[in-house]
Order: sequence, then C-alpha cells, then structure tokens
Amino acid sequence: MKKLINDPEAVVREALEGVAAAHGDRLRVSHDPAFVARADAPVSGKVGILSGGGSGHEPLHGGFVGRGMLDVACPGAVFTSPTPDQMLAATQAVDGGAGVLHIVKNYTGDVMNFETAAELAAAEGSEVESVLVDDDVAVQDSTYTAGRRGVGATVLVEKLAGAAAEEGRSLAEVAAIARRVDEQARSMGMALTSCTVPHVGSPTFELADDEMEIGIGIHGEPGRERVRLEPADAIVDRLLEPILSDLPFNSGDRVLAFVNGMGGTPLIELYVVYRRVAQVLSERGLTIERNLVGNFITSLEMAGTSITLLKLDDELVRLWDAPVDTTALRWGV
Amino acid sequence: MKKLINDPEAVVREALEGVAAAHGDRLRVSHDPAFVARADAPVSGKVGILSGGGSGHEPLHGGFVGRGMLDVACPGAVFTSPTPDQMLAATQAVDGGAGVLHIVKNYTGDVMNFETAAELAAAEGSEVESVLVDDDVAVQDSTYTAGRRGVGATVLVEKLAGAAAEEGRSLAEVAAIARRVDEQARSMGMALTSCTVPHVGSPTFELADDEMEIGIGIHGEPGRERVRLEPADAIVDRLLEPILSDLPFNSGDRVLAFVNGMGGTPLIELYVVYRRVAQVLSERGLTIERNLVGNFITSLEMAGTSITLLKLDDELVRLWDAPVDTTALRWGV
Amino acid sequence: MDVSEWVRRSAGALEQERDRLNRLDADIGDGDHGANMARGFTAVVARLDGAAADSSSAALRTVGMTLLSTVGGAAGPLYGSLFIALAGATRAREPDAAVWADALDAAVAAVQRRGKAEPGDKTMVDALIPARDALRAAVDDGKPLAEALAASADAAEEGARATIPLLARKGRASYLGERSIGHQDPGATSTALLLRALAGSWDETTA
Amino acid sequence: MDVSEWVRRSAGALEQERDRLNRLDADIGDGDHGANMARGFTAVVARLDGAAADSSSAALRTVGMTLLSTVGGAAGPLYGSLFIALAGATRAREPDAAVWADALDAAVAAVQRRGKAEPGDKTMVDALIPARDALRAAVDDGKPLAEALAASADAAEEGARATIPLLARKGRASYLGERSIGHQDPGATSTALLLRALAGSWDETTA
Ligand SMILES: Nc1ncnc2c1ncn2[C@@H]1O[C@H](COP(=O)(O)OP(=O)(O)O)[C@@H](O)[C@H]1O
Ligand SMILES: Nc1ncnc2c1ncn2[C@@H]1O[C@H](COP(=O)(O)OP(=O)(O)O)[C@@H](O)[C@H]1O
Ligand SMILES: [Mg+2]
Ligand SMILES: [Mg+2]
Ligand SMILES: [Mg+2]
Ligand SMILES: [Mg+2]
Repeated sequence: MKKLINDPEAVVREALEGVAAAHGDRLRVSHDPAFVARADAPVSGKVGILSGGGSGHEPLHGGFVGRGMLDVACPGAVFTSPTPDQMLAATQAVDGGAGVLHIVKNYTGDVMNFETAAELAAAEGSEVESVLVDDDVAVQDSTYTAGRRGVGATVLVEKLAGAAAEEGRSLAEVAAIARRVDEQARSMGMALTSCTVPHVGSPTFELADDEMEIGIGIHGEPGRERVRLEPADAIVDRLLEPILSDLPFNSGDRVLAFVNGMGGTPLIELYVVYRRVAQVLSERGLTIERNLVGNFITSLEMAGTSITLLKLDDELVRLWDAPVDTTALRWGV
Repeated sequence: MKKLINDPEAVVREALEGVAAAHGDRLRVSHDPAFVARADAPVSGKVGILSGGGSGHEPLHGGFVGRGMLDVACPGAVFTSPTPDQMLAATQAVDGGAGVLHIVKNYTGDVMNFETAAELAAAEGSEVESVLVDDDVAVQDSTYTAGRRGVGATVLVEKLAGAAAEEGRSLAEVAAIARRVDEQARSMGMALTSCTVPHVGSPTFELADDEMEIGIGIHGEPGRERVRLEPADAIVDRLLEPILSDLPFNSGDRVLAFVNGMGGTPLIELYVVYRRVAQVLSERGLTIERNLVGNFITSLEMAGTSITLLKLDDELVRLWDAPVDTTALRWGV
Repeated sequence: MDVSEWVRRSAGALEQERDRLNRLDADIGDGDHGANMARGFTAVVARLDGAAADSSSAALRTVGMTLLSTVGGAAGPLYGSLFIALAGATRAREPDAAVWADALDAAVAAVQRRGKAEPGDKTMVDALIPARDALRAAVDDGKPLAEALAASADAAEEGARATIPLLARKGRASYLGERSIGHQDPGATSTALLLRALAGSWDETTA
Repeated sequence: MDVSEWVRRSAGALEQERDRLNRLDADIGDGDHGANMARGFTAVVARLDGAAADSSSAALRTVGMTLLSTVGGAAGPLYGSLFIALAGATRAREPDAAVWADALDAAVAAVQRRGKAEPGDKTMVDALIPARDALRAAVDDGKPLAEALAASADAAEEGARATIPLLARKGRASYLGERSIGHQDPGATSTALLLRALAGSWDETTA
C-alpha cells in the first residue's frame, strides 16, 4: 500500500486536523465526535443541512460545507458510515431553530445510523427530516435488495438543498426539493482500477490489465459486469444507455450533466468523457443547461468515472446558479 | 495502459473539445493552432497573460484561464512543450494593446519554443515580456545544467500576475511581480507511483512497492534520490528541509503554503500532508497567511505531492485575495 | 453474569478473527466487518475498564452505546440496538437463565426492527434466531445455564454456516444478487463469535 | 537535391526507430523524442505532398516551419531553426556540394544560437559538428557528393555514439548530472538518422 499517511487508523483524524489548519477561517472542525461545520453555524432561522458518510470520497462531504451548501458534514472511517453520536452532535451544532435536513446515501449502514441519530435528535428536541439518495442505476431497485445506492446525485442534492435552505425555505420545502432532485437524477459509474482502503491495506478488488468494472459503487462494490477495456466513447455509451432509459430522459429535456472522476483519473480524461456525453445527449435531443466536470465524489485513488444526469426545471436551474462558497465548489460569491 | 481515452494521439484534441463543450460560455477554444482563451479576450488596455506547456498537468494551464488569472493557455502534446505557432496566435488573440506576458516554465523545450514565439510575435507587432519559472529546489541551479525546473510556483505566478494585470498594471510591472513571485517561491515534489504518457503507453519509470522518488519532476523526471517509503510526516520533513534552507525562509516570515497533489493522490492524503506542513512551519516561526491544497499542477495519474512555499508581503497578499474566476480556481466573484 | 468478561472474550475473539471477518466481508461486502467489530469492542473494553458498572444492565447499556458510536456501518446500529435491548430487558434484576432467554428475545426483535431483515435474508438475524430458539428450548428443558448457552452458541454457528447457500436480501451483499450465494455472512459469523464468548464467560458459579 | 525524398526517407527511418528513440529519451529525458520526431516528419511529408515547392530552399523552409509547429519540446525549435537556416543558405541557388557545406555550417550555427549548446554537452550538436566538419573535408578534397554525404552521415553516427560517456549539460538530461553518463543522446541519434537519409536521397545524378 503506497499512501501519504502515517497511521492507517489515524487517517481521518489527521486529515481533519489538516482541514482545520487550512480552513480554520471558514470551517469549525470538531474531533470528538467528528464533524466539520460552517464557522458561522448555527445560522439562525435557516434550515440546517447535514450530510455524512464514510470518508474516502473527498471532497464529498467536508469540501461542500459552506454558505449555500452544507452546514455540517459527518465523516465516518474510510468507506464506513459515521455514527449516531456524531450525527446527533452535528445536528445540534447547526440547528438554527428551523430544523435540520439529513442527507443520507442509501446504504444499509448509513440508513440505520442516520435513523438512530434522527430518533436521538428528535428526543432531544431537534426537528429532523431525512432524505435518501439512491440514484445508481447499476443496481436493481427491488424490494428484495437494499435498493439503489446513493452516488453522484448526492453532490447535486447537497448543492440544491443547500441553496434552497439559504433562500430561507422551510424544512418541508427543502426536503421536498432534495427528494425531487434524487427522483430526477440517475447515475452510473465504472472503474479501471481498484482502490485500497488504508486500514485494509490491499486492493478492494482485482481487475486484469484489459478489464474494467461497469456499474462500480463508490466503495469499490462490484458492479453490473466486468468486461474488456474499451475506448472512452464506448464506455460513455455503456454508462449513458441505462441512465437515459431509466428515468427516462426524453428528447426536449433540459439536463445537468455531471461527469465525475473516481479520484485517480486525470482531468484531461474526464474532459474526453464529457465530450462524448455532450455528443450523445445532443443526438438524443437533450439540452445540457448546466454541467459539472471534476473529482467531486471519489473512491480514494480509484481510476474511473461516473456520469450523473439530472432533469432540470427553472427552479432547479436557479438553485444551481445560486451562490455557493465551499472549498470544493464555489461561485457567485 | 488503462485510460479513459480513445486514440492516444487524439487525447489533447478531444479533451479540448470537451472543454469547449463544457465551458463554451466562459472560454473560447481554438483547435488549430490549439489554445484556450477567455471568451472576452482581448481585454482592451489590459496586459494579456499567456501561459502554456505540455498537457497532462491539468487543471494547469487551461483550468486557470479566466478573469484575474490567465487570458490564454497553450496546451502542447502530453508532457511536450507547445509550439511557436500556437503561442503566436494566442499572443495575438489576447493582445489588448498593453502587451502580453509569457509565463514559461524553465524546461529547454518550453524556453526555446517560447523564445521563437516571442521573436515572431515581436516581428508582427506585439509587445511581449517573458518570465521564467524555476522554483524546484530538487535540481541544482548551476550554469552547467538547464537550471531549475518550473513546478508549483507556476500556479502562484499565474494567479498573482493575473491579478496584477486585472488591476491595470503595465507590462513591466506585471512582469516584475511575476519575477518576484518566482524569486520568492521554492518547491519540491515526490512520487509514490509513476504515470503513463498516453502516446508512450508504458510507465515513465518503475518504483518498487516500498520505494518512493524524492525530488520528482512534473513529467516524471527522476528526482534527487530514491528511498524507502516513509510515513507522510517524514516525507513532508524531507521536502520542507531543502525548501526552507534554500531561499532561506526565516522565523517571522509570512508565507503562502501550497500542498499540491500529483494527480493520483486522494485529497484526504493531501490534508494529512498539509497538517504536517502547518506543524513544521509553526515550529520554525513562520506564519502561514494563505494556503492552497489540492490537485493544481499534476502529472497525469501519478501519486505523490509537492510542496511550494512563497514568501508573502502585503502586495502579494492583496493580489492573492483579488477575485479570480476560472474553472479550477475561483473566489471573490 | 459477567459482562466485562463476556466483552473481553469477545474483543479477543474478534481481534483474532478480524482478518477472517474482513475477508468474508470482502467477498460479499466492503471488507471492513472485522475491522469495525474489533474497533468497537476494543472501545467497549476500554470504556468498561474505565468505570465499573453498577449492574449487568448498566454495563450492557454502555456496551450498546459504545458500539453505536464506534462501529459504524450496518453492524454498529444493529449490535448497538441488540445490547441496548439486552440492557432494557435486564433492568429489573440481574439475569438468570430465564431472564436471559427473554432478553435475547427482545434483542433479536430490536435488531429486526432496526434492520428489517427476515430469516433467510443472509444477515446476522440468521445466527440470532436459531440462537434465541435454542436458548429458549434449553431453558424450557431445565438445562443448566452453561449448557443452554453452549447450545445457543452452537445454534448460532450452525446458523452462520447455513447462510452460505443463501441469496442476500439485505445490506451491501444484496447488491450482488446471485453472486452472493456461496459465501458465509460476516455479520452472522461475528454474532456466533459473541455468543460463543458469552457461553465461555458465564456459568452457574459466576451467575 | 530532392528534399521530398530526403524527408520521406527521414520519416520512414524515424517511424522505424521511434521506439528506440523513445527509449533512449526515457533513459535520460522524458521518453518522447521518437514520438515527437515521427509526428513532425509525418506532418512534413503531408505538407510537402500537398503543395510542390518551387525550390529546394522553399521546401526546406516548409520543413522548418512545419517542424516548428508540430514537434514541440526541445527538438522542435532546434530542428526548426536548422531547416530554416538551410533554407536561407540555399536561397540564392539550388545547392551543390559546396553550397551544401556552407548551408550545414549556417544550420549548425543556428542550432547553437537557439540552444546554446557547446560540443561535449551531450546534445544533437555532438552529431552535427562532426557531420559538418566531415562534409567540409570531403568537399575540400573534391570527393563526389554521394561519398561526401556518406562521410558526413558516418561522422554523425560516430558523434552520436560518442555521446555515451558524456555528462549532459543541456536539456532535460542535464538534470540527471552524473546519472546521464552511459546513455546515448536521443537528439544526436535522430540527427544521424536524418543525415543518413540525406546521403541515401541525393547523389550527382539527382543533384
Ligand atoms: N438490514 C440488516 N439487518 C440485519 N443485519 C444486517 C442488515 N444489513 C447488514 N447486516 C449485517 O451487517 C453485516 C455487515 O456489517 P459491516 O460490514 O460492519 O457493515 P457495512 O456493510 O456497512 O460495511 C452483514 O454481514 C449482515 O450480517
Ligand atoms: N540546448 C540544447 N541544444 C541542443 N540540443 C538540445 C538542447 N536541449 C536538448 N537538446 C536535444 O534535444 C533532445 C531531446 O529532444 P526531445 O525529447 O524531443 O525534447 P524534450 O526534451 O523537450 O522532451 C536531446 O536529446 C538533445 O539532443
Ligand atoms: Mg463498511
Ligand atoms: Mg518532451
Ligand atoms: Mg462491511
Ligand atoms: Mg523528450
């Protein structure tokens, strides 16, 4: 395992110390329990936006804390849900009296920890609403599974719910927007290489030199199929087809196209991917009104990409364009 | 070679098509010759800021084109200097009548291509000043070598010269600021893994599982020494020592600390690195007044980091804080 | 019962089986179950060492709250719920065999309430239910406590092994569909470890 | 002389030696010299095929300008300068052996002006200077053109091989210091290839 770390068990804590040292002017980092909050939290009268999940997906979630997006992020151990005590403390730290939205990626662990935290927070007097993100079309949505995984749409839900909260909308309204974003977004990812979880020490999975994993999860979970390596354009076509047919996205739809890097893929390749996404969507009669290209929800150093499409309407466009001031996403400020 | 590309020879062109598709609202992409310019260039009366170099270092340089930073970037083939015809066309595209600054990383190829371009541009009536960036302390600075390489400080020179130009300073003043930044900045990098140039197809160098390369260049050039893998803190100490003693940086100095990722290193590790940088500088009596942490000048998918320190003064702080509006660096707008 | 002893034995067993649990989880999940459980029980041991509990119930509650805040993932809230339910069911008096059978009943119900898993879904529930039933049967038969707990642990191990041919319907493993068949569930395996540790830590003389 | 033929043969040789040049450059540089040169000469061939030049000088200028815009790196401006200088020195009349010896003189000077390399710095200059001197000597001796060009190419190859023990003082390889010793310079190697191609493409009958 080749990593710029000291103790594999201390990675998250030491990274948080680094975040505190680098961004102490805009972020408040609590170590025990661990959370990263806006320095000015709680914002009185504003709905608090809390997200969280395993670490190793940076900049998600800590990089999205700031005006117009998250009020607080709870980092778990790498690829492991954070715990209810963190979520409870974080909820209380950002509860400005208008309630707190929990943004939860649909993984059994995250869901159960957040459920527990929501019960605890309610018992201690915070109003909490929870929104599940489950946009990954690689996984069958059936009552016989844990349901679809939350992946790329998480970034969009965090941005758009954050903007709605910043506008002064109520908890119910903000939650409704978050749910709408999740309902109107679909994603699928792929990996060229595995990643290595620090406290595990060996690659999560093995891929031959001429293989790729289609439908990979953000924790290196196996995907739909393992196939021969292909040119970028063919890979994009493979990812887009199930996304487009699932919602479905139709000719005339306005969309936000989000090309995400898994962490180890250079930006130059992500733009090669975006090029094909733009071509295909234009052939299908879709209009890309907004886009996002970069490493935003990663799987440590995994090489690969995911594509997320979100069906837009005027309100979502306005919320997307609204000012956001975080370390990883910033405009209009 | 596992990459999200189609044709290895077409990577740069296709990525530029992706950039044009994604950012056509803010950037104008020319393909033949290749350059990426601000959509509103030339800005009349403003010094034009041109930078360029081999591709594969993204977001450098194209991601830094925009208000407050570069007017235009010339991308070469991967890890290969761009050519004089590109630089000439780019110079003319951003010459708003106040002259154009060429920011040149000190590599023989870049220097000679930029020299040729400057001669051609002068012959065709553009006023051009060139600034060499050569901040890499891994390389001996001697009249018997090509001199020190330009690495991390390039990002800082581009930002600070860009801000000075935006303030309406003259070509001579902007060039003087750029040279001051280069003189007051020192960098050193290291690699945990190699990268693979698409049109080469195999790794640029080999490193055993327990080895790292200290003093690596941004094209995978061999560094100072190849040593046993160490914990992040020890690596930081190894990088900082020659940086601090070279300028030298002294107790009481105000600095900008820039922790850069080589491309394949997750953000979480860069913050572990930053944590140690902050510790050491504080022990040495230096004050980190500004910082930058992330993947800004990369070597494709290489895993590793570089550290750049810039000695600050009030003017440089003001220029750093000035608005910048590019795809990769944005604040104050 | 001696909760400290149970927890110490559990921590030892989990530390020893850590890599195996990680590997089982790598086959059908994300490879961290051993690490999660070892981290949690190490914290539990430290917490109980720090402050002696007044009662088994109080100690069990500390175990549950500590697991909740240190294990994370799916296993954290599930084992957290389990121990908190055991604490609740033993609040009235120090447990004997009959009380413990009722407590395990309540604990399994709590795990099912939180995780919504049914028997056969290839989860820890597939170790818990046979263990609960075996304990109840042994207690009803008037078996000595040590024997009843051993029977319960046996049933849990049997249940864990019986998850191998199952198709996962809950948790991460459910994403694999058919590919989950042929692997033993890590959570069921850790459950069996805990119940075996209990059987080794509690008999009439210590009860 | 037949610039088109020279260039075609050069392109062929560079394509064939591409991997070797890349490997030489990987040893002491960044591994792209073969790719750069092959890309450049492929473009040159296409350009010359597209529009027949009026004179050798015009063709040489097109070669130089095309290399300048397609090779990149260090080699681009150096070979660009070389061919543009050859064009300048042959503008007055179609070259014969004597004119060509003067032209190579001017071209070597242009490369040294741009790159500031001295003999012994382990660069293409270490192939060019012996080639220039051998050509001059052969022409002064009244040797036939084909023989003179062959002697010049021989000297370039010799010069390229003689870079092996040198310590690099210019270009990327200079960063290596002592570690650059023991490797043949890629640019000197490609220079020898070009001059060998020239010798094969031009003799009295075609002159
Ligand atoms: N809904 C559920 N109900 C009961 N047990 C579950 C459920 N989901 C998962 N589990 C158990 O949790 C175990 C995985 O725990 P762990 O690996 O620690 O968490 P995670 O899957 O979040 O990484 C599984 O082996 C299974 O026994
Ligand atoms: N200053 C110089 N003068 C003459 N030749 C040089 C100089 N610098 C480099 N070269 C030549 O250029 C060759 C490298 O070319 P190439 O690999 O294409 O460019 P780069 O080093 O930019 O990748 C070297 O082998 C050397 O012969
Ligand atoms: Mg997990
Ligand atoms: Mg090169
Ligand atoms: Mg797991
Ligand atoms: Mg080279």
